[in-house]
Amino acid sequence: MNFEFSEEQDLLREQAQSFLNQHSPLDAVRAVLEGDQAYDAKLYAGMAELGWTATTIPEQYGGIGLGHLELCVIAEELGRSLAPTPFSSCIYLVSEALQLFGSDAQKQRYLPGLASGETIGAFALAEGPQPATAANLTSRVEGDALTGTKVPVADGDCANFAIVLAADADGGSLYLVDLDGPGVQRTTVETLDPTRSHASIEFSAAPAERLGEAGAGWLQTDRIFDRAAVLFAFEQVGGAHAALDMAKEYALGRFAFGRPIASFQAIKHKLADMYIAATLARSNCYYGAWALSTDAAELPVAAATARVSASQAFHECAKENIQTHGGMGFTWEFNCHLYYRRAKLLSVNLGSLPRWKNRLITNIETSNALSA
Amino acid sequence: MNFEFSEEQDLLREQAQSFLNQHSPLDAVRAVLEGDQAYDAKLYAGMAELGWTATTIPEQYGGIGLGHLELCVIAEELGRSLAPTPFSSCIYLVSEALQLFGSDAQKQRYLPGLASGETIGAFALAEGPQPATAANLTSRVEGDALTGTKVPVADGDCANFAIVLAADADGGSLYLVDLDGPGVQRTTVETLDPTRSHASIEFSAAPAERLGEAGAGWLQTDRIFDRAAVLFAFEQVGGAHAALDMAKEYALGRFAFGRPIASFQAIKHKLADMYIAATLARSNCYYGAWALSTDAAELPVAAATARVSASQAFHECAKENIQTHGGMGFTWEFNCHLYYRRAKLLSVNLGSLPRWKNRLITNIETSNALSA
Amino acid sequence: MDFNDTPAEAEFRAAARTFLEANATLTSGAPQRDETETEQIERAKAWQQLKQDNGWACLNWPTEYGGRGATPIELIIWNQEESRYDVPTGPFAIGLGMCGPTMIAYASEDQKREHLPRMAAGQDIWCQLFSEPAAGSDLAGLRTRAERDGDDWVINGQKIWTSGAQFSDWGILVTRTDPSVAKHKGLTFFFLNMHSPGIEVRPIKQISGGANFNEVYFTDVRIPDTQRLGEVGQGWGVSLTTLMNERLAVGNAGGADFPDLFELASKTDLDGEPAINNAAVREKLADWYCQASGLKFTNYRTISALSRGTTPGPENSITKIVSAVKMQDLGSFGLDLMDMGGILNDATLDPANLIFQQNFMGAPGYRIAGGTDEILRNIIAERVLGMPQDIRVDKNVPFSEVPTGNS
Amino acid sequence: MDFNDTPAEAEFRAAARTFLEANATLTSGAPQRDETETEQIERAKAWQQLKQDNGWACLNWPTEYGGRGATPIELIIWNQEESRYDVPTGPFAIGLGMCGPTMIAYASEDQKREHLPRMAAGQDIWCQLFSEPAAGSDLAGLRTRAERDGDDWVINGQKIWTSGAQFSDWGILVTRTDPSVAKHKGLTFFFLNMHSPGIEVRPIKQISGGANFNEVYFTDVRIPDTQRLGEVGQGWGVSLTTLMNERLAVGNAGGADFPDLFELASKTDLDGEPAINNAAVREKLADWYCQASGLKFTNYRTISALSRGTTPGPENSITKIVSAVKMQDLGSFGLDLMDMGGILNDATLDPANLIFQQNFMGAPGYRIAGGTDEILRNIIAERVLGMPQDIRVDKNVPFSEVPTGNS
Repeated sequence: MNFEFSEEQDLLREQAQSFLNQHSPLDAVRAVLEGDQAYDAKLYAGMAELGWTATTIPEQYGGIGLGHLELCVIAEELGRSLAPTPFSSCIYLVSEALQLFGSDAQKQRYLPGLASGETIGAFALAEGPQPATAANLTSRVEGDALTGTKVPVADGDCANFAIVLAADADGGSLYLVDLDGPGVQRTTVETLDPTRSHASIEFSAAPAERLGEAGAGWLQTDRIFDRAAVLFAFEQVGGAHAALDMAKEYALGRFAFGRPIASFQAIKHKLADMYIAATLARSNCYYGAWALSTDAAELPVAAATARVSASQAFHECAKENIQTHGGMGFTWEFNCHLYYRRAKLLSVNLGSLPRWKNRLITNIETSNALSA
Repeated sequence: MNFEFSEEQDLLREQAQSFLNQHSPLDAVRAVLEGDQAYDAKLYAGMAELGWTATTIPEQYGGIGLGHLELCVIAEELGRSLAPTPFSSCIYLVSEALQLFGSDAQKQRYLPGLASGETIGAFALAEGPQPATAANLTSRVEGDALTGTKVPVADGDCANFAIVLAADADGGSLYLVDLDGPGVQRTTVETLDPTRSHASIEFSAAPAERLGEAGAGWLQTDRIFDRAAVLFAFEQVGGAHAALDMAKEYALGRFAFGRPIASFQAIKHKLADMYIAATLARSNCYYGAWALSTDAAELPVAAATARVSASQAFHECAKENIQTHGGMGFTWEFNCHLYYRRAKLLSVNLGSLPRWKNRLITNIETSNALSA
Repeated sequence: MDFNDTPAEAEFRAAARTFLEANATLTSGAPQRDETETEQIERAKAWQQLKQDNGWACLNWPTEYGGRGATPIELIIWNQEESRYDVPTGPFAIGLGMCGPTMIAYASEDQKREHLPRMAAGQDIWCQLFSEPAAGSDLAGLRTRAERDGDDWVINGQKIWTSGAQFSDWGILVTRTDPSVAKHKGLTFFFLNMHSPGIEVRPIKQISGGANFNEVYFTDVRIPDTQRLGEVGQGWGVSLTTLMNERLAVGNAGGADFPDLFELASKTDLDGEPAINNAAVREKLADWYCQASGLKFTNYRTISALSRGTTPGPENSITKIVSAVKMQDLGSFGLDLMDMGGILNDATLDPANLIFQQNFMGAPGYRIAGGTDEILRNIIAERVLGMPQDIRVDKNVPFSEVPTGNS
Repeated sequence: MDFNDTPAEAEFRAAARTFLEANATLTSGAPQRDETETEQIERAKAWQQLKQDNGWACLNWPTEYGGRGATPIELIIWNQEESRYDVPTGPFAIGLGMCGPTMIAYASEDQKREHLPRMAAGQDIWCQLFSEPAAGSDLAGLRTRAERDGDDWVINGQKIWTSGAQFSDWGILVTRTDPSVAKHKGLTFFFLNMHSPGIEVRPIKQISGGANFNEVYFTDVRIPDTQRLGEVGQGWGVSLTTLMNERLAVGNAGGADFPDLFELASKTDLDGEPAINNAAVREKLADWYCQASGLKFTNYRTISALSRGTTPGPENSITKIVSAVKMQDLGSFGLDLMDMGGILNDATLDPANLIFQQNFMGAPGYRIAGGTDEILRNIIAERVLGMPQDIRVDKNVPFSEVPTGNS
């Protein structure tokens, strides 16, 4: 039994922590929260320089071809630090999509830029405040031209290109669209978590090139999301532990009634519950990491398990971190809300928690049917 | 605003408490739990003597024609004392059903016996461990003969007659069946709550007389259950408060680490949560009582609200009463388990909690549609 | 058991309605307002003055101080009716609800006759200066010093969470006058002019983006001893009077509730049909309906007691804790229903989801302000269920020797 | 990251399988047993003897005391393999898991050589006499007295929750020898022959109907001073050694779990289709799946640490609290799925629902035994997160002066 990260991976984690402590302190996160920048470009360049963006991209496309376990390690630290960069859009979603479904030409064209951090890609599915489904999707490709509006698109305002799920004659496919090209109008939208930029993108007969099989867009998206779910789950677990640590530190230092509030059972038990949620989530994430890194048949179940568990843990820890802080917790000045916002963003960004619970059971039913 | 019981009703409550303290102490409940008796016949005779069984039955049928508010008061005290009698089957279900749907002859035949407590009636719907529906009901009436098996039937082993929901040529109707007559075989079944007797009843072409309209059995049952739900909810609230009181008394007297466990936040907050659940349930029950006593259009919504809320409160209070007692709580000798058992019985006896949550929303949708 | 007014109550309600109909607009018919805080204050003052002129201000206060000497149930009926109208009462809530009753209980007759009618007529706005950065749940741990200097007291320190400090004319203040005695014994209570030199008010930005509270800094602020309320060292007892009135005032957290979520679920698509058809959505809706209904009818029970002229039971103590948590969970779930779009807070895209975001970002504050969930559970356990206090290590120790940690 | 054995582990596992296959039957293929307790004990003793004869007993004990000197990961591998077989190990769990390690740490060399090999070979069964009616969560509040009389100690008092006392030959016992000093300082630890005069064992019936525990009464029971473990007054330290081993042993509450509920939901009708199709059912199933999965992989992480030869983190401390609550809620929900029929516990009607009833009636005990939910949260907060202890009023007070209430 070797169900832990290796020493090399732990070393990578230490390096990542040390880099992010220096270059992505919460002050840097607040600068994006309160400023006009879509993301922290200097930080992202630094991450690229360390090779993080290149981690899982094969060498022939400008990457360094490490496994997904290393990417999981980085993801956890990004989640812990709340790093305000387009890393997840570029790497968890777009790079994975290209590697799974791109033609050699498409990989050649896009992966090196993602690997070097010079190109930013976004994944565009949502069309407003409801779950997107084959029945309600209005973005449509006719010929090679995409028309419709996608919102919110994470990093859509700073991305150079997007992978778009759109309806078409075949039912729905993925398309690559140059966002700096014709027929594209983008507006930054306000969201619950301003530390991560989101856009509304209006396509008016924008040139679109199909990614992978015609009509397979929804199935492809499921496969991409399974992989991204594991990586986001590591971000969520990192965030959950950071919120737990923050609550613990505050509770140890804050006195009321002549004693640290950490000595009151109401606070102790709250933090114990946060620890329990974060620990269950972490262990489920490891399962997801194993499945992702080995391309196991269990990936759909493992990914949904990791995502459900980690979404619950991050929300719980972020929410009760505020509560532990009392009055200070709901001030703009304290950092508690940064975790609370990010937790909600990450729990809906690939589809909401209730939908993933349903998907988990569907995946279990499918895998039972397969193994029966 | 006069959303409380009246002084006369409060007086009735005091009398009921005093009678039940004397004649239905938990020792009497345990005697039924551990003994062979289906119920405490002496206690039930005493209740009948006080006129409780006659409360809502019109004078022309041997009753005293008081309103349902008085019955709610009695129900709460029966719930608090866990009185081991067939009162609920006879009065909440069978008497209500006869009053709603019985012909004058049927009322003349059955209500006086129920009012005097000399006759026991049971309501038979369930057919094993699944929700009974029009699609899966196997008990069937052909001509005037009922064939099929009902289990569990509360008080089915001690009842003289039953109201049975059975399939028939019209889709499903209610039938009156003499349980002491031909074609009836009954077996007492073991259940989670042995303080209330339940039977399996096998009907083999037993003579059956229709109650009310042909083919209306399911709708009739809904109406009967709406009314019974309010009355059972009062029993549940009584039980919830009794469990809360028991937990509080124990926590005040039990010392650990040199202080009453009632001074530890973990216990205090647990009991506060029990109080919150019980208080919400009580207020919802009052709404149900108002709707029941005035035959308001809101009854279906009010009844479902009361039942959902009271089922949750009783379960929560009974469960955490055990936990508050620590090791003693899960011994047979302590009385905690009596509430825990009863709470589960009452939360499934008219259909389970999840089904009533669904029904509540359905009733809200219906009433919105009506008022729109 | 019914929901009806008594004849006297019905008559009172009809009179209230007549006044309101003649002088105000129903909320549902009111225009969208876009006004500054100053404009809102002016409107509030005008409304309060109008009410006072017509005998509808401070209903339960004695007539000699500008009130009407009404019964508690009449006050409730008035509030029920007024709440249906588009009138600005917020700026006076703390003054009339908490400062006024404290003045009535502790001020001199002259002071009452000077200040209370002005308060009742909306001429002065009052605020309450209690909480401090290091004294939140443990309010009696406050450190703002008051030192005697001739006929005055000199105040130095900092208060926090003071609603309306920026536009208040007067305030009530609790201070520490003797750190050498036990925590609760060294406090003294005052009222003071908020325009006094040495007072600085700074707004606090909340995570919801709003700024409903302030920090108030005191630097050598002078208060004449005549404005002391209660004896020196008896400030805790005075504070409890005020807090008792706060407790009555702290009610339902509000925000998006069952009907809003029901509507959202009815119009939002989930797996090809309205989300309301989904069994998991229905279960959550049912739970929140039962909570909302339970709170509503709990409140009715309290009102019924007042209507009968008896003292309400402790039931209403559950309102804030239940409603604040519901506000948070229901808001969060509303965002879930909107799925990836739940994070959008751009009103031009879909105004509907803003109310759920407001729940989500506002509820953390409601779970804390006016008593945290944890403090409220303590209160229910101790005052309703009669369970003992936790062990208190700060009880018989001079305040200056109580451990304080970092804060 | 993988789930594979190292080559050495794989070899060990293969050897274990070979022995088990040759000497036991897989649980799935085992006949339904209907045996008395005595028969079960005989079978357990025979199996233990067989294991010992072949080097598979008490794997992590030193060889000179009947063990094999195996590594912790080897012990886990053996337990994994043995648990698949229909062999009775329960009667020895406490003796081998808790009493043995305590004897190894504190008994004299002669005593170890006398008792441990007999224990390892199943010749003697041991029990643990710790809890008392007034000393549950507060174990150190125990009152059973041991008074010195010549070379003996005389024991009077009562223990409770003693598993297996009725068939045990020996026991370990903690007593109070000095009530005039602080609680933790007046305790002394012994081992004793359970067949000594003055011991009376009475079974305790649980709410589940079973009787897995006993009360044990001591009336002038004599124990030679040579059977004292540790110094007089140092009994608490010895107890902690035992409890540390208990903590390692307390694991998953078991009972009906996700697969059982999944199966029930798949076959039970709800609104005309299998309940598994209902979204609310699916959400609950998903929650419990995630918990079960989280516990499983947390355990794998602990095993991985042992496999690497490093000390496991504190993660496994969450196992009991999560699994016991899950056991209760999942059981309760299983009964809900069966609707009105959920209360039936007549196996002839439907054996399937019995496992959910067993959860429902058994879980309240699991939430308490071996540390209540509340004590476990304290432990996680204090030992894992490093938060301070609650205020302790009984710490520096003579035990005889600690308040005791009714109990």
